[in-house]
This record gives sequence, structure tokens and C-alpha cells, in this order.
Amino acid sequence: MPTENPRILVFAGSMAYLGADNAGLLHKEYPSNSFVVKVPCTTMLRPGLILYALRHGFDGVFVASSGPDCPYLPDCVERTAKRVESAYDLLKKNGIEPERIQLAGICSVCSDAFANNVKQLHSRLKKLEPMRRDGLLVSQ
Amino acid sequence: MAEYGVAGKTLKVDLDVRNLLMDYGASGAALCFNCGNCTAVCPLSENGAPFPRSMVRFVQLGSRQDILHSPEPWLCYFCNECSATCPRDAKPGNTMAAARKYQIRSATIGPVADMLVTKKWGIALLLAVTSLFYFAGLYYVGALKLPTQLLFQAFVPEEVMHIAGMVAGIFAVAVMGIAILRVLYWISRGRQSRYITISKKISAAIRSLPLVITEVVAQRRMSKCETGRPRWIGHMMTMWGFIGLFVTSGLIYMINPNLTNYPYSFTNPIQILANVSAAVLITGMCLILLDRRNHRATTQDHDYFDWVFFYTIFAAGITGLVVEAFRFSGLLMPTFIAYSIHIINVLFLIAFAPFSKFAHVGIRPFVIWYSKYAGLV
Amino acid sequence: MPERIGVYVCWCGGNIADVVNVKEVAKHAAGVPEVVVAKDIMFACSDEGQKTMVDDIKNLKLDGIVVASCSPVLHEQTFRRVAERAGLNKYLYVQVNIREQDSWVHAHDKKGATEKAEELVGMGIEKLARATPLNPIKVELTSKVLVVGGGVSGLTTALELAREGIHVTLVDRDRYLGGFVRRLPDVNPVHRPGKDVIADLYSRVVSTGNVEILSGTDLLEVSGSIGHFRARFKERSGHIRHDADRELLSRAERECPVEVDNEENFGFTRRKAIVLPDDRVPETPYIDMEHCIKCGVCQRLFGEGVSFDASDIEFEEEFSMVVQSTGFQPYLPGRGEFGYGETRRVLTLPEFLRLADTSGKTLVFNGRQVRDVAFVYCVGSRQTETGGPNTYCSRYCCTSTLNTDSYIKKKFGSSINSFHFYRDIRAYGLYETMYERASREKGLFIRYDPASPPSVTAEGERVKLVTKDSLTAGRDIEVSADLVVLVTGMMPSEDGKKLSAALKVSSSKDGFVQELHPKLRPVETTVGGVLVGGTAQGPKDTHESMISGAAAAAKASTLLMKGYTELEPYVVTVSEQKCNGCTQCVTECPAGAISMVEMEGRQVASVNVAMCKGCGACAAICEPEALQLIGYTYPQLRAMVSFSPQPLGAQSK
Amino acid sequence: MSVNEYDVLVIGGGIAGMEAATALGDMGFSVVLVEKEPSIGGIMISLSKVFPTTDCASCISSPKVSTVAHHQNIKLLTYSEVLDVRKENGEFKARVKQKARFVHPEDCTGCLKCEQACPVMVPHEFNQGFVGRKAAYVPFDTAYPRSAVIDLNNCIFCGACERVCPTNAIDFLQKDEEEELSAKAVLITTGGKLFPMERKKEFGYKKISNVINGLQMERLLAPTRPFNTVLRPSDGKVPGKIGYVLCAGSRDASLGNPYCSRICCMYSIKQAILLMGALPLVDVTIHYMDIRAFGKGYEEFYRQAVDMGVQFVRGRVADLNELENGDVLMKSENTDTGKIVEEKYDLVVLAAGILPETHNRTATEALGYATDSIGFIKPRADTIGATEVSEGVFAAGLGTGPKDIVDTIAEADAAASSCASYMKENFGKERAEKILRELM
Repeated sequence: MPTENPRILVFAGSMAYLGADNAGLLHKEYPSNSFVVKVPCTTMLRPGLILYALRHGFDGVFVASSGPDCPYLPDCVERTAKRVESAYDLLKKNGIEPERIQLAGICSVCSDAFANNVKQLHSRLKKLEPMRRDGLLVSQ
Repeated sequence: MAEYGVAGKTLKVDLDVRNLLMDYGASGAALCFNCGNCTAVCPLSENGAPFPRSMVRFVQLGSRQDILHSPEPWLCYFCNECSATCPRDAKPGNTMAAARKYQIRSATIGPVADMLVTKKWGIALLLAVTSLFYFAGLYYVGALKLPTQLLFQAFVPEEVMHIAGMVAGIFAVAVMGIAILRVLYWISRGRQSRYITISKKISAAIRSLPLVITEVVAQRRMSKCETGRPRWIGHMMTMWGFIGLFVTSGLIYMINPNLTNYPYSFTNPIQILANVSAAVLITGMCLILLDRRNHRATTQDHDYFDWVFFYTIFAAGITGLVVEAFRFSGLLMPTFIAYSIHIINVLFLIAFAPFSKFAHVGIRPFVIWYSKYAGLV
Repeated sequence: MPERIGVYVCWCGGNIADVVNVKEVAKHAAGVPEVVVAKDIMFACSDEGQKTMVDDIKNLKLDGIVVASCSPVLHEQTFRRVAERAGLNKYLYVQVNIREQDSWVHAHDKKGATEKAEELVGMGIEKLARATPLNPIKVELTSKVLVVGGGVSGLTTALELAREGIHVTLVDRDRYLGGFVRRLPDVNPVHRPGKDVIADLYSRVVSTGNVEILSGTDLLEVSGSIGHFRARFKERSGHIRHDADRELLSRAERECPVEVDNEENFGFTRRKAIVLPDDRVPETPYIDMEHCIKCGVCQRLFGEGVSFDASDIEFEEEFSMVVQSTGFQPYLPGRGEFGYGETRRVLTLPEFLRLADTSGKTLVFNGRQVRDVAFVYCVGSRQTETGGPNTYCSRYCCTSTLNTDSYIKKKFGSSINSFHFYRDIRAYGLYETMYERASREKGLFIRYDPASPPSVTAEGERVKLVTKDSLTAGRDIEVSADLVVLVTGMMPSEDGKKLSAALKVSSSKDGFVQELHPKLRPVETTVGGVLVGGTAQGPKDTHESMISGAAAAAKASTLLMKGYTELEPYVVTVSEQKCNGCTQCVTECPAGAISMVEMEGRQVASVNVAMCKGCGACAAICEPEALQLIGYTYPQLRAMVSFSPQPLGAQSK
Repeated sequence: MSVNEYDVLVIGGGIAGMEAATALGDMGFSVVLVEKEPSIGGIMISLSKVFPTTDCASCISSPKVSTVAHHQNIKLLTYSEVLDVRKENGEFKARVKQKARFVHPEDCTGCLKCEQACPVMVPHEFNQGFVGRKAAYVPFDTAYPRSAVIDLNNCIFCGACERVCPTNAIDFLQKDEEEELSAKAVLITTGGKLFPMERKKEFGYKKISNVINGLQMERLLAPTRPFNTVLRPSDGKVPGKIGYVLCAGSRDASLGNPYCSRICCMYSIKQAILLMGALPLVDVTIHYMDIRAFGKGYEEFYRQAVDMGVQFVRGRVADLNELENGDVLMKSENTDTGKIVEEKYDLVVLAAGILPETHNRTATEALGYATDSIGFIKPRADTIGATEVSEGVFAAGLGTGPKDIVDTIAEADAAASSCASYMKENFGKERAEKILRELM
């Protein structure tokens, strides 16, 4: 049984947030069941936070890092990737499909990339079984 | 592009040619930034023949070949809409005129043409030569003496008139004929034409004739110039007045080769035709003069080449009338002097026609005909 | 933590309201217990809208506001000021983006967009409900500015600041000031030699008495943040007294046996190992120790005034602000690019200008008189078609070339012919008259297609250029010239890149310094206290560089005249109780802002707030969650994430 | 200190005036800003979006408006005109006329009731005449001050507005008032205007209904636009094919303006990109001579337009003619092929050039600055990089030459800086003494 209208949480670094804004300026449509939470830099994400989101009603998490344009860290991509890797491990431990996490670098004018990533994740999540949220090990 | 200049050849920039053309009056071409306004605004531009910008461009590049091989200069009537709206004040109309001069100069005898194109003392020299020729003729037949009666034949014996006219005429026709042939040859070696077979060639040649006739008779193309209405009327009157005078001269020559009873009385039909023609000619020229004055500030640039032609015709007409007037008043000496000036003027006009702006009378109809025939317009 | 929250949902004309049912959203928000008032508003940012909020905050005693409108990028500052005007802490305000990230991207899903707006507003309320009043970090600013780069832009910045009474240190690696402009023989639009323009600026700068000029000085290191930038300099010794007697100097120059290519003129002239200023500023001579053979000729003239082993001086100073006016470097064509390096008769524009300036009454290259000069535009710029790295337009080159054309015709007479192989003539604004002038002076313009750029081949003592000219319907046009001048574009300078890296200033895609807002804040950078002037920010001509330099001065003085600045308080805090002293954060921090300190007998982490950039990298790896990024604390993020219209076993507040 | 004494008089409240006034105010100088229109904001606030970032122009300029409006060091005089200004003893004395609004702005709440009640309808200037406004009206949504004004030229004195005004703010007896003020320096930011396209008769502007200018298209595209979509004026049809005429009224000796207007290429490209976004099926063709995408990020923006399918045809447009169905026939030469192009468009936009705003220039003539043949204020002879146009007088923005917003901002800041330097050098000591006296 596929997931009907999967809910997506987007953690956007400051440049990626501008990219999402840019998608808006150019009216690039994507599924409305997606919510952007702005963070200065995606390096600040604790792996547990991703699991926490899945536990609390989201079907997938898109980590939109600022990529090489990140004003905070030149190696933002590598560091964020490390965080996401740990998140994968956490998901595995809890028997959750790793496909529920998407990672991409989004620049401040990457409007297409932003919209496409959301759309991609949305259609991938649709194919998955609905999230089983009970009994998840919520680590911080 | 096949339609654009000489096909398939690398164009070598030649600044000497450019500079020469700029001396010929195309100095504005330097200012052109090739926006194409002139081409688009030109009421005569037709799709196959993008002018005037293409000509301006060829002048900028100093492409002798392209300028010589283009019919465009002869398709332009100098109506100056291009110059009036040119955003750079590059006066494309003047460039077209310069290109015509360049073709005339190239197709005739260069140094002689220069006398009438750029060398401002040239006309004095040529007039002197003509006068010399005239007086030498009179001297030769022993007629170089003061007149005693008010009879033209008494001033200038018929054989002098015959010989001088013949010499000047033959010279002019020969030079003009060669020039026309050369221009047509160049144009034929320029852009690729559309005819294929001999039979098509012949029928195309015939089918192209009506256009030429309407062009010559009514100057249809010139009338397309929106701003040029007074100019068109002036030009028409000048042309028909001139033709009228030319025909009268021819008629007199044919009907009355010995010039008996010449000049005719004022009621003689031939004389009437002559006088009417002269009046039309002068009126037409006055109209042109007026039009030029009106447009002086805005667009039209008329240079030495242009004024020489204008004033020699004007002078021919005026002196003709003055002769009539003096004759009517019975003034002997003034009539004689005016008549001499008139004859010299006419001789000059005929002899140097192919080198002056007069050449357009010969070249333009042929180029229009050829362009139509070869499918260039 | 706010308990009386006001929520304002903006129509943004129809931008939001056409898609999102703003009244519904406001109604929905009104249902949240902490929300005291929820309104929809036509233009929240308008004065009218702001007034509504101010009145509500005062009348209803609100202790926090949420504005759902456009992106916070646009109006965060605006609404913060609103809060401030109403006497509310400006950080007890949250902006929710329901335009760029909602109404504009879900125009065909009005129901979904409305629900999304409701949820986003809910998340905003959650975030606000866990926010604490904050105060910006106040940094005292001493009136001391470091200007890096002594070109026209840097000199202008220094001049303006000094006139305003601010102390400036101007540093340039070069021994002589003026950068690129110094070498221009004719500066547009004043048509004076660049040296004169620089000398004027210099004398005005000196006359203020407020500028310390460090020319011939390397900037070894720079670090710190607004209010506290530390720079370490190395002043290179000139090995000869600054005030050496002029006549003696000329004699020394004549007698100096070493002769080398003069780099000032790209080797078109020669110089001695003892170098005289020659109208350059500051008017100090120096001995080029790299080539000096220590023969002692000059030593005999100056005695003690010359010392071959004088050492460089290193010193350190502190500044409150830094202006980066590091300029540009001209693009250097690769070997074979338009014949460069293969044919001697192909020069770049900067080289050609020196050739023209150092030539006498006739333009001579390699012993032959030059009559025909061909300029090839857009070399190293607009390289999209050719696959080169520089896709941008270098802005100054068209007008500079047109000016050069007029200059050489003025200097060498109109017998010089010029050919311009261009793509678009960008003689923008009033500079169009220069294009007209170059045309009037019979410059020939040939428009080439970037897909088939002009080929340049040597032909005996001349050079042949062939290209398809789009103005002649794509015909091949051939030009024979004596010299080919490649009109090279601007590249960000290496020094500039190093400085940006040291100060952590972001660069834009083209490699130049990224301005804070490309439209409204052209001379501020992403790092507080660091301003940018002139071509370090992007290509400009002389006039524009000076304007930019003066603008940078304006931005510096708005802060310095006040004497302090305020920084965003979004930095990391440490809970000493939770800290387990693992020191992982110290290594993780990219800004070096964390150190371990002793507290109650154990080692705990401590954050230097002025250095913390607020990236939160440290917080993410802190096992006991002792580190929290203010404004984005994990409790806040968790509350936002778990806010849900259908709570799934989790607490909603 | 008397209320009428200021450090700097800024004339013109467009983006340049606002930027310079803010900078000077932030430095601690007292500034008086005089704007002739009922609201500050200038041209920029009416634009759609800005290139190359496609930020909404009114969104990024309204915070600036707000900053100026609430700045403690800035005194704002809107709907006011400088009548004359002259130099006396090193300071400037100006007479300023406060034009009667017939509304007391301090009482007006901007509720729009008067506007609704007013029966008169005249073309709305802010919306380039596409829609109407009343004789009693608030100039535009984001206007500051957000106060109504009554346009007496069109008012029929029916009194309807007066009756409905809830705060009795309307006062038909209000008169123009004059005040004297003094300043130590003057900054001229009087801006520019579009070239009057009627002067190019071949383009038929104002005769052919579907030929509009660039500023009109800005309004059709702006977030606060009148129709909520792009419609052509003649019949309200959504245009499927739009043609742009660049260098309309610029680079044209035959019209007496030899200059390039510097922004038309870019604003046309921007509008083309916005049109492609707003009308997915639209074809946009830009007829140009040189694409002058010279600023930072501009070339890339131009490339973006090319990639999006905007057509670029080189050749100056020579002639526009109206067809029976309202379409416009455009004639030009495509100079790349040498062919004459006759193209039909649903709508033609003239990318009209920029001229300096010379309204009431005589008022500032006594300041002794020089202007060029078409009225742009010239720098002092032999100066480069300077914004001072005569001693103590500074200028920035479109008044000194066509330029885009970013260059205007830089120039305004530079002018503010030079102005501040001038103040410090000439009045620094006196200022200090004065403050000292006041303290004692």
C-alpha cells in the first residue's frame, strides 16, 4: 500500500533557503506537502533530529545543504554528508528505509534543483509503504 | 550570402578605396554603426536588394569589387528618408551618391571624371577646353568675326554647328556606351542572377522592358519617396523640358539641316515647343532649387558634382531664354554673346555628359532594366 | 518565553491572498492558546501595516509576534524594527515565509497551500514560544580603518575617510601607488595621464594628515572580526634613504651598471637596479636587490644613505574595519589564443598602452612604424561559447579600447588606422559619444561571431586577421595589420583572493568579492566590518572604481562615526553543567572560536562570541547537547518539527 | 538651533535621495529631504522586479522608504518643491513650497473612504494610465506618507470626500505654504524620466494603442499591477507575441539624444524573462543593436534569457504600423542576414531611454553647476570619481546620467561620503564649538 500524500521536511541551509525562495520567484511548482525549516548551515543538524522528524509525522527529510557556496563553511558538503551518514545508520537500526532521506547541495539560484529534489523525494516516498512510527528509538 | 555583395570571396579591407569614397562624399559612412535603419526605412529597398546599409558597409570596408558590382546605387533616388532618420547622422543617401560617382569614374576616363567629381577647378578647365574647341572651329572656317545681322547662321556657320555637335555627340555616346556596358558587365559578375536558359533570358529581357519604360516616363520608383513629392515633380519637369529641347533640336536638325529661316518666328510650332520646353525645364529646376533650400538644414547634401550638373543644365536653359529675349529685343551684340555662351554650354553638357551626373540618364535605365531582367529586384 | 503572541498574515496584495486563504490561516492561528490576536493584513511591510502591529503590541501587551508574509530575506529587518518601535525585544519576532515557499509554488493547489501556510505559521509559533529575548552583541569601534590596496579605489576610500576625521592605514604591496590606473596614459573621461590622477589623489590624501601609507609593504596575515581585526605587515626596505637628493639620484641612476627590463612598461623600456620614482608616488627611490650587483657606485654617492643589508620590518596593528580594494589582474591569454605568444605582434591592451605611452612621436614596434592596429575585443570575457572560465562581461574594456583608439590618433596622428573586432560595443550611458568619436575618426568596426572568432596569423612583418563579419551577412573579412591588440578582461586578483580567504569573505561565481546584496548593498561583504571597493567587487572603470571607493567610505563612516556596531546574537552557548569536556567541539569549530577553560575544577568548552560565526557545527556533534545555537536551539527545532495538525503521540507544545 | 536649520538639503526622494539621506542621517547629520510628489520612492518603487536578481522592486525599496520615514535625523517634506536655493556666506538658503494636499496628513489614516466616495475618474499616473484613479486618492499602496491627496485640477468640489472622512482630515481651504530653510550642503537627486516617445513619429507611440513604453510594461508586470496579468491595451487580449524595440529615443542623433540609456537592454531582458514566466506560451523578440549587459551578473542574466528562448534580432527598428486587428507591423533590417524583416506583434514595447528630470531646474540654477546639452548635470571640470558638482553641491542618480539601481546606490553613497567630508572640513570646528556652547 503506497503512501498517499507524503509529508516532507526540508532542512535548508541559508543558501539553499535562497534557492527555495528563487524557486518561488520563478514559480516552479512542487508538492505542497513539504515544509522548509531554515537553519544557518546544515552542518548543525544532529542525526537524531532527522529520526525525530520521521517519528513525528514526516515521511521523508530533505537535507538541502548550501553546497560549496555555504557562507559558514567551505567544507559544508563533506560535514553535512557525515551527519547524514550517521542518520542512515540510525534509520537502519530502526528498520526504516534509507530512501527517506535525501541530501543535495542547493545554491542560492538553484531553483530547478530545489523543486526537482522535492518532487523526486515525493514520488519516491509515494512508492514506499506508509511509515510505521510506533516503537521508534528516538535518540537525540 | 549570395545576395550580399560578391559571392563566396574573402573581402579584403582596402582603406584607400574607403578614403577615396569618403572624398567622393561618403564621409558620413564612417559614423555608421550598421543598425539597418536606412535599409528598413527606405521606400525602395526590396528584399533581394538590401540597401543602403550594404553599400555603406562596402564603403566602410573599402570593397572596390562590391561597390562596382552592385546595381543598388542606381536603384536609389536620393530621396533621403534614410538620412533624415539616421540615428548616427551618417547620411547614407550621400554614400549612395558617392557610390554612383565611383561607378561613373571607374566606368569612364578617371582623370576626366575627377574634374567633375572632386577637382573644383575641373569645370573651369573643361569649359575652357570646350570654348577653345568652339572658337578654334569658328577660326578654322573663318567665321570668327563680329556679326552684322541678327541671324544665328550669321553668327555660327552651320558646318561648325554640325561638326562640333557631331564630335561632342559621338564622343559622349561612345564613352557613355562603353560605360553602360562596363557597369552592366560588372553587375552581371556580381550577385548570382536567377535566369537559366537562353529562351528564358530573352523573354525575361523583354518582360523587363515595361518597367524601364515606366521608370523613364513616370519615375515610379522616385515617386515612392514619401518626402520627395516636390522633388519628383521638379525632376519630371526638368527631364521632360530637357527631352523637349532635345527633340526640338533634333527636329530642326532633321527638317531643316541648312537652318534656313532660322531662328523661327515665335509662332512656329517647333519654336513654341522649344520655348514651352525651356519654360518647363526652368520651372522644374526652380522647383528643385526650392526643394533643396527647404531641406537644406535637415538632410540633403549636394556637392560640387551635383551642382555642376544642375547649373550647367540650368545655365543652358537660362541662356537659351536669354538668347530669345535679346533676339526679341533686337539687340545684336548681347544676342551674339549669349548665343555663344549657350552653345559652349550645350557642347560642354553633351561632351562631358558621361563624366558628370548626366551619366545617370544613360546608366540608370539600363541598370534598372538589367536588375529586373536578372531578377535582382 | 512569549505567552502573548500576535500573528499577522500578509496578503501581499494578491501575491499571497490569491492562492492562500489568509483569513483561514489567521483564524487557524487564533486557535493556538498563546495567540492573543491573529489578523490578516494587506501589506504588512507598508507603513500602514507596521502601524497596526505597533499599536497591537502596545495595546494588547504582546510579548512576541509572528508575521507570515514574504521571505525573511526581504523584510526580517523591517519587522524587527517594528517590534523595536513598539518596545518589544526585536528577537521575539518570527517571520514565516508563505509567499516564495508557498503561494508562489503551489498556485494550482490552493487548498494544499492554505494548509501548508497554517502549518508553517504553527511552526513559527512553536519557535517563538521557545525564544528568549536577545540583545545584539555590541562591539566598540575605534576610528581606525585598514584599506588594503592603493589603487584609485583604495586611495579614494582613504581620502574620504580621512577627510571625515577617521584614521586610515593604507597598505599596498607595490612600492608605488595607483595600481592599474597609474599606467594608463590617458584616463577617460578627463583625458589626463593616470600618473597625474594618482599624484593628485595622493597629495590630497597626504594633506589630510590622517592616513598612514604603507607602500612596498606586504600584508602577511590578517584575522579577527569587526572591531578587532589584527594585521601583520612586512615593510620591505628600499635600501636607500627616502629623502635622497634628486640630482645625486639621477647621477646614481646614470652610473648604475645594471640594466634590466622595466616591468612597469612590460619591458618596452629598460631600467637600472636603482629605481627612481619618475613622477610616481610616493616619491621614494629604491634599490632592486634582486638585480643589484653591489658594485658600490651608488654607495660612493650616498655613503650611509645606502645600505644593502637593511632588513625588512615586521609589525602588527589592530583595526576596527577593513576595506578590501585589492583590484583586479588583467586576463592573460593562453599561448596561441588569438596568436598571443606565437606572434610577437600580438599584445594585450595593458601592454599596448605602455608601448604607446613610451613611444615618441611615432608609434614604433620592433623597429617598424605601426600604422594599422587591430583590436580584438572580449578576450578572456564572455567565454560561454568558447568554454573558457570567464562567462562574465568585463565592463571596462569596450570603452577603454575606444578611448585608446582616440588617444593613439591624438598622439600619433590620424595616419593610424584602427580595426575593432567586437561582439557588442558596450559603450554604455554617456560613453556612447566615445563610440561615435571612434567611428568619426574612421575606426572600422567588424562584428565577429563568438562561435568563430577571428583567426590571427603572422604574414611577414604583418598580421592577418580573418573573421566572419555579421555586419556583412557573415562574409569572410580579411584585415592586414601591423599590431594586434587583445582587449583582455578583468580577473579577480590573486592577492584579493588570499585576503578574502583570510577574512572568510565569500566570492561570487565569477570569483570577485560577493557583495551583501547585488542591488542595494554593493560595497558591503558577507563579513561584518569588511567592505569592498573598486574592481575587487567586479569589473569597473576608473570613475566607477572611485565612486565605489567613496561609497565604501560612506558605509564605514556610518558605523565609525557612531563608534559602535551591533552584531546578530545567533551564536553558540555552552551549558557548563552538561559539558563533558570531550573537546570535540574545539576541533570541529571552523572559526577557532571554542577553547577549553577550567571551571569548578574541570575543563569545559567556552565560546568567543565575537569570533563565532554561528554555523552550529560544534553543536551537532556535542554528545550531551551542551552546545546550543541561539535562535536555532534543538528544543526549538524539535518543537517545530513535531508541530502537527494531527499530533502523533508527541506533545504539541 | 532653529527648526529650519539643517546640515544637508537633499532634493528628490527617489532611491538615490533615500540612500544618500539615510547614509548622512546614520552619520549623525541632520537632513531635510524634499520630494515634489505626494510620496517618496521615485521610479524604483513602481517597478516590477530588478535585474539580475529578480527581487521584487517595491519589496526591496519599501523598507528603504520606511527607514527614511522613521529616521530620527531626517526631516521629510513630501509634495513640496524647492522654489529657489542660493548660497549666502558659505551656507545655502532655500525657499520650499509645501503644496496643499487639501488633506491633513497627520489626521489621515489612509482608510480610502474618500477615494471610494469620489465620483471623478482620471488616469492613474502610478499605473501609467492603465487604470483610473479618483480626484481624492492615495498615490499607491505602499506610499509614504500613506495619506490621501486631492487633485484640485480634476476635483468637481462635490464635497463627497469631506462628508465621508472619519477623521475630518479634509480641508479645502488649505493653501500652499512657503518656508525658508538653510543647509550647509545640497545634494541633488532629482532623477530622470523616460524619453517622450511621441517625438519619434515612425513608432506611432500614443497613436497605435498596442505600442507601449517600458515603464508601462513594468506596471503590467509589477506585483501590484492593475490587471493581475499582462493584457494589451487595445482589446484586453493576452499577447502571444511581444516585440521589444531597443534604443527607442536613445543613441539617436536624429532625435537629439546621442547617449545610450544604459538600462534599457537589461530591463527589456528582465521583462522578457518575467513575461516568459507569467505567460508560458508567449514569444518574446528583442530587436537590438548591441546588448549592453555590462554589470555584475548581467551577461549571465542575458544568457539565461537566451536559454529560455527569448529571441534576439540585431537591427534597429525603423517603423511601426497598426494593423486592422490591433496587431503591430514592425519593419527592421536583420543585420545578420541583411534581410528586411516585417514582423507582426500583438504588443510592441518601446524600451524608451532616459532623460534627466528637468522639472523646475531653474530653482537650483543659482547653485552654479554645469549641465550638458540634454540637461544631465556634469561633474566639475577635470574631476574624476567626484560627485561634487560645485562647491558644497553634490549630485547623484539619474540626474547625472542614465544608470541602473546598483550604480545609483553606489553614487548616492559616494555623494553622501563626499558631502560628509565637505561638512567635516568646512563646518567641523564650528559644529564642535556650537555643541560645546550648548553643553555649557
